Amino acid sequence: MTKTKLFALTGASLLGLMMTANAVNAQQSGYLSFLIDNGPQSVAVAEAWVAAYTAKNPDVTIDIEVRPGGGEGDNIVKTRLATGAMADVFFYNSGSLFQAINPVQNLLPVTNEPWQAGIQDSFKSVVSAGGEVYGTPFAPAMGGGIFYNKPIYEELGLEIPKTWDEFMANNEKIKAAGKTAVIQTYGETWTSQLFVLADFYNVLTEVPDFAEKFTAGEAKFATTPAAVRGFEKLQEVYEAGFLNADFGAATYPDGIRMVATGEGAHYPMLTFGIGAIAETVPDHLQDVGFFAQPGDDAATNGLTTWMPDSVYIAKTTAAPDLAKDFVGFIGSPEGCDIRNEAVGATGPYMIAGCELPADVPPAVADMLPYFQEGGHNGPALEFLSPIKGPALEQITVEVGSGIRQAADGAALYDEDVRKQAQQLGLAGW
Amino acid sequence: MKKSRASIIGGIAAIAATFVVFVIPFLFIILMAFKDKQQSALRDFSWPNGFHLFENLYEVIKTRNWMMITAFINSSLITVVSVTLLIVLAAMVGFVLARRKTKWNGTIEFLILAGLMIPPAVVPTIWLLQGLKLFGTLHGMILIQVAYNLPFSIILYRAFIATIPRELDEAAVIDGARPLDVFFRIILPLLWPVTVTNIVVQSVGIFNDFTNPLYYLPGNQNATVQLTLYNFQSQFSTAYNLLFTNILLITIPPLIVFMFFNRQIVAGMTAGAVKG
Amino acid sequence: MTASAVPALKMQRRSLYPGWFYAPAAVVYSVLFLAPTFASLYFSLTRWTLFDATFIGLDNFAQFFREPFLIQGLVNTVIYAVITSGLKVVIGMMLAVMLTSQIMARGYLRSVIFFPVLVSTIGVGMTFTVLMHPTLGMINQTLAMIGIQGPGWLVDPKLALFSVALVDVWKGVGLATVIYIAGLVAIPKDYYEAARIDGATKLQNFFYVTLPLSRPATATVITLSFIGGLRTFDLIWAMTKGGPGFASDTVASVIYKQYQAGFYGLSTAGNVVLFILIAVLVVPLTMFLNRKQGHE
Amino acid sequence: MAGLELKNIQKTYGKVEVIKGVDLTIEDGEFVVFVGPSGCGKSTLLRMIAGLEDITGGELYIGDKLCNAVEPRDRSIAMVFQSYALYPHMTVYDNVGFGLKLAKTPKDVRDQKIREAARILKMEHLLDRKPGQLSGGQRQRVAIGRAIVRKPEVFLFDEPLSNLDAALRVDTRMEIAKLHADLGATMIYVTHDQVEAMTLADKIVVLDAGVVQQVGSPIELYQRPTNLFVAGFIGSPKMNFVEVTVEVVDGDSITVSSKDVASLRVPATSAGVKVGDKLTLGIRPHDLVPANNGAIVGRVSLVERLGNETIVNLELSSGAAWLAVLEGDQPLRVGESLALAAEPAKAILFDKDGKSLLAPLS
Repeated sequence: MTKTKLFALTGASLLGLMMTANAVNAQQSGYLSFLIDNGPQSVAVAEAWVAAYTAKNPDVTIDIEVRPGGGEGDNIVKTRLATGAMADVFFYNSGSLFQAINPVQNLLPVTNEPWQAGIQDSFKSVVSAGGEVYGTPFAPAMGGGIFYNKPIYEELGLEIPKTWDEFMANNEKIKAAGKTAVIQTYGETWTSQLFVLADFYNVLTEVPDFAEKFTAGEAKFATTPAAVRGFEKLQEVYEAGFLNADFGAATYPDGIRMVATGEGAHYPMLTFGIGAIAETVPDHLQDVGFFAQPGDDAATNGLTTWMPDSVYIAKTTAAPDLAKDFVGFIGSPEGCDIRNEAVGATGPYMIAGCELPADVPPAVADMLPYFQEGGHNGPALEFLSPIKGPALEQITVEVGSGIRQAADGAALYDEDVRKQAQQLGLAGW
Repeated sequence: MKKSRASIIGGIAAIAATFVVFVIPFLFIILMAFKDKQQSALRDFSWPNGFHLFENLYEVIKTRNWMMITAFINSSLITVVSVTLLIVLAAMVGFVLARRKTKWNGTIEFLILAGLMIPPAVVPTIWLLQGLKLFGTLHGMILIQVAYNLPFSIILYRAFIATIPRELDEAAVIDGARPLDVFFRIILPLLWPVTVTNIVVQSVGIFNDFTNPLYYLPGNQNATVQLTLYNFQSQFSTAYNLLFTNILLITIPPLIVFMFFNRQIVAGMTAGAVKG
Repeated sequence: MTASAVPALKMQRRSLYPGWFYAPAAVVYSVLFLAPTFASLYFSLTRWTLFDATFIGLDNFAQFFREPFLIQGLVNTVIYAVITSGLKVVIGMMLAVMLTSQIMARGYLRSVIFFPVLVSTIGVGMTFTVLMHPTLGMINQTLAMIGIQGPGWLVDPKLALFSVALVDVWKGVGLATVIYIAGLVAIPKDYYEAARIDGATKLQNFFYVTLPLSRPATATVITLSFIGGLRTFDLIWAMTKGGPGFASDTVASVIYKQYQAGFYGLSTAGNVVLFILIAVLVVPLTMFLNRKQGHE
Repeated sequence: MAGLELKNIQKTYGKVEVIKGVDLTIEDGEFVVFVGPSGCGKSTLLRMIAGLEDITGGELYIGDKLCNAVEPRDRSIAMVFQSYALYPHMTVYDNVGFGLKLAKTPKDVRDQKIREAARILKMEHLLDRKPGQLSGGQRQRVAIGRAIVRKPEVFLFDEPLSNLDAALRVDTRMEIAKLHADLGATMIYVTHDQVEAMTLADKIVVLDAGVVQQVGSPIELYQRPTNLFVAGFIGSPKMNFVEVTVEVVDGDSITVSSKDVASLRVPATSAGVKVGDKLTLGIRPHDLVPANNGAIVGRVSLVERLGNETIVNLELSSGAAWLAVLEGDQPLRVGESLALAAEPAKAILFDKDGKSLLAPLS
C-alpha cells in the first residue's frame, strides 16, 4: 500500500450522528461515501467493487448510499451538489445530464490521473467540460434498439429486419399468429422514449449535422422529416394494434419478462436490459436477441449507442486522494472483471484491457457487430447536444398511446426543448 | 320488530360494504407481505404459497445495511420531537391569540391561513437551510415539520381556547400564577382533547411524510421510513413482496397511536375543529 | 389629584397574555416558512440553476403560462379539488350519520373507515396502482369474474384523474367522517325531539336539523379538503406522475416537473401561481362558509 | 388586615369612560357591597381592586400600600368568581391548594391549611373529587375554600350567588355572613341583587353609570336615599314615583299635589323650592294603607293575594302604575277604585335633578 496511513472509522455510519459525510475529516479516517441509484444492478456492482476494494485496503470504509433513479434522482444529485452535501464519489449520467450539473464548479477533474490513459476518447468527450475530464465509466457502452424473442422468430420463420417496413411486416405476422408484436411499458414513462431516442442513428444518416443545428436552435424535430420519423414509428405501432393489452400500466420489469418469456416478440430498450433479464429471468437469457432500430434504408442500418454512466468525484470531498484511488480502481480492467462477475457482461467496455467473457448472452453478441469493423453506430442525441427536453417521456407516452399525433408530439417536444435551451443560456434561443 | 330488522340488514350491508372497500385492500397488503417474490409479482388476491412473512421482514429490515432500523429511529425522533414542539408552540400562540385582542390579531390570522394555503417554496428553503447549517440534519427536519404544521395546530387550539372561560386564567392570577404558570398548569392540561387530535393528526402526518425528508434530509444515515419504500420500487424492478411488507411494517406505529387515542379522537374534534 | 398628575401609576403591569408567547412559533415559522416564501418571490423572477440566479423579470411567468399542459393542469387541479372535497363532504356526512345512529359494530366500522388515514400516502398510492392495473389488478380481475371489462383506471387519459381522486377520497374520508361525527354529536338532542313532536320524518330530520346544524363541520371539511385537493401532489405523483402523458397533471405536479428538470426559477414561479390560485379560490370560499355560519 | 382607599379611580376603554372617578374608603374588616344595575361598572371596579384590570387614573391603596402597579398575587387579596372558576382538571384538594403551591408553601403546611379550610367549610369529604362531580353549592364552597386558604387581607366576591337556585342562595348568603363574622377580614362583594346587599353589607356602595351614587349602611340607604336612583334601586318592591306640583313651601315641609295625589304635606328641606315647581314624590309600596279619604286614588289592575299581605297594582288617573303592599288579605277586585293614604313622614320628595329633599335628621 502506497497510500497515506489510513484508519477506519468502522461503524461511524451506524451511530447515525454524522450529518453529512464531508462534515467528518475523512482524510485521516479513510472514509468514503458512494452515492448510486437504486437499480439492483447498480447496487450489486457497487457492493462488489466496495467489497473488493476494502478487501485490498482493510483500513478503508466505504458507505454506499442509494438514491431513487429517474428524474427524482436527478433532482437529488443536483440539490446535494448545490448545497455541498454530495457524497465523495457518485454515479450519474454522462452527456447532457452531466453538463447540467455544472461540472466545472462541482466536480474534481481527473484528466491527468493514470487510469484515464486507458479510457476511450469517445467516452471522455461526454464527461468533459471546460477542457477537463471528470468521469470514469461505471458500465459498458449500451445500444438502444429492439430486443426480440428468438423462439417466436424461429417459430414464425422471421428474419431480422433491416428496414422499418420489414419490421412492421414481421409485426404483422406475429400479430396474425395471435401474439403480442410490440411490448410497451408506459407504467414507467422513461421506457416510452426508446422509439424516438433509438431512431437517432437513422436521423444522423439523413441529416448528419442535425445535432449541431439542433443545439443552435436551427433544426427542429417537427420540421425535420427524419426526426419526426421516430414519433411516427411510435404512433404506427400503436395504431397497428401491435401493443400488449396492458401497455399503459406495464412496467419495465414486465417488459423484460415478457420479451424473455415470449409473451411478446419485440421490446424497444437499451441493452442494459440484458442485465435485468439475467437477474430476473435467467432461464430465458438465451431466448433474447437484439437488433438496431431499423431505418428506411437497409444499406445504412446501424445502432444508436449510449455512452455508459459515469462515476464522479465531488469537489467537496474531504478525501480526494482516496476518492481518486477508488475511482481508478473502478476504471481498471480489474473493475471490469468484478463487474462481469457480479452482473454479467452487457456490452463493450470503454476501458482498454477490459475483456468480455467468451460466453456472452446472445443479445450482447448481437450488439457487438455494430461496434466492430464494418458495423455502423452513432451516438445518441444526448451525447451530441446538451439539450434534452424534460417532458419527452410524457410526450412519447401520449403519442405512443394515441392521445396525440406524431407531428403534434414533435412540435410539443420542440417547445419543451426551447425551454431547456433557454434555461441553459444557449445562444440562438 | 320491523325496525330492528331493517337496522340489522342495514348494519350487515354497512359491514359488508366497508369490508370490500376498506378491508380488502389491507388484506391484499397483508397477503402480499406473506408471499415470495415470484408469487407477489403476479399481484393477484391469492392465498400465499407458503409462509414468507418472516423472511420478507428480515429482508426488508436488513436491506441497505439495516437502513430500516436507522429509518425507524429517525422517523420516531422527528415525529416525537416535532409533535411535542408543535403542541407547545401552537397552544401558546392559540392561547394569546384567543385571549388578547390587539391590532395584530388580523395579521397573525392572515399569516396562519397563508400557512395553510401556500405550498412551501422548496428550493429557497433548501438554500436557506444550507445557510443555517441545518440542511440534512434532523434538527432542521424537525423545525421544518414544526413550521409547516403550525397553522393547522394553532387553528385547532385557538378555537378550543376560546371555549375555556377566561375566569380560570384570572382565578389563577389571583392565586398568584405568572403567565407561564397559567399556561402550563391551567390551560395546557385543559387542552388535552385537542392535544389528542393534534397528536394523532400531526404524528401520523409527519411520520408518513415523504416529500419533505426527500428534499431536506438527504443521506443514508438520515433515512426516514417513507424513503425506505424506494428500496424495493426501483427504476428497474420491483420486489412486490418486500414493498408490501415494508408498507405493512411502517403502518404499525401510526396504528399504535390510533389504538391509544381511538376513543378520544372524536372528543378532540368536537372540541377543536367544529367550533372553529 | 388627577390621574395625569401621577403618570408613574399608569405603568402597565405585565400582561397575563404576554406577546412573547408568540415568539418561539414566530421565529420557526418566519425563518423556515415565511422567509423562503418571500425569497421565492424574488427567485421566481430569475433563471436559477441553484448555482447562480440571473434576473429575467416576468419571463418565468410568461413561460409558465405558455406551458402547453398548464391550462389543463389548472383545470385538473380545480376538478380534483372539487371532486375530492365534494365526495368527502357527502360520503363523510353519510358515514357519520350512520355511525352516530344505533348501528351494530360501530367500533369496527369507525376504525375501519379511519384506518386509511393512518397509512402513508405513498403506500396507499403504490397499493392502488397495483390494484388498479388494467389487466392484473384485483379490481378489474374481480370485474372480469362477473363479466365486466374493467376500464384502464390509471392508463385511460379520461379516467386517470378521477381514479386518483377516488383513492384520495378513500384515504381521506375517514378524517372527514370523524369531523362530522364530532359535529353531529355536538347537536343538542332537543332539536331532534322538537322535530319529532312536529312530526318530522327521518329524512326531514336530516334535511332540516342535521344538515344545517352540522354546517361548522361542513365548513371545516370543505376548507381542509379543498386546500388539500388544490395542493395535492404525493398521491398523484405516486400513482400516475401526471400521466398518461399529461392527462392527470395538476399545478403541483407541473411545478414539480419543472423543479425536476432543474428549472428552479420556473418552478418557483409556478409556486407563486399556485399560491395565487389557492388564494383566489379559498379566500372567498372561507368567507362564504363563515358568513353562512354567522346567520345561524 | 387592611382597609382600602380609592382615590379618584378612573377606567376608560379607548374613549369609553366606564368608571368616572370613584373615591371610597373601606375600613379594615368591613363588609362592603357594590350594587347597581348591570353595566354600572361595579364588576370593573372590583376587578381593578383585584388587579385584573389596569387602573386608568387615580390611586388604589390596599392597607397603606399604593397598589396601582402591583401584581394581583402581591395584593394580599382573594377572589370568588361568579362562575367559581374552579380548575376542572384538578381535584378539590388541588384547587384549594393551588395558590399555596405557587407560593411554594411546604407540602405539610399546605396540607394542614387545605384541611383547615375544608373543615371550616364542611367539605372534607369532597377533597378527592373533581369539580365536574360537584353540585353548584359544593362548587361555591370550594371556590370560597380556595379564597380563605391563603388568608388574604381582602376578600373579593363577584356576584358569587347568582348561579345558585333561590333556596341555596339564601343559605349561602347566611354562610358568607357567618364567614365574615368568623374571619373578620375585609370583604368586598359585588351584586345586582339589592336583597343580598341589604342583608350582607356593613356598607353599601350604589353605583350607576360609573359614578358612586351613595355610600352608606343599608338602613340609611333605604330610609334616606340621596337621589331618585338610589331610592328606586334599594327596596323591594320598588318605590312608587309620581310627578307633583309644589303648593305650599314652609320651613321644614313642602305641600305637594297633582292630578293623582290630593294635597300632601311632606317633611323636607325647602331651600330653593318655590310654589309651582315640579317635584317627584316617592312613596314605598309598604307605606301605603287603604283609607277611604286617602290622598291617592287609583283603579286596581292586578291583585296578588299572598295571605299575609296583598300586593295591589294600581293605575292612577295620570296613567302612572303604582304598587301597594297591604297588610293581611284584602279581597279587592280588578277594576274597582281604591283610595290609599300615605304616612307623610315616610314620603320623599326629589327635585328635578333627582336629588332628594330630605329633612335633616333631628
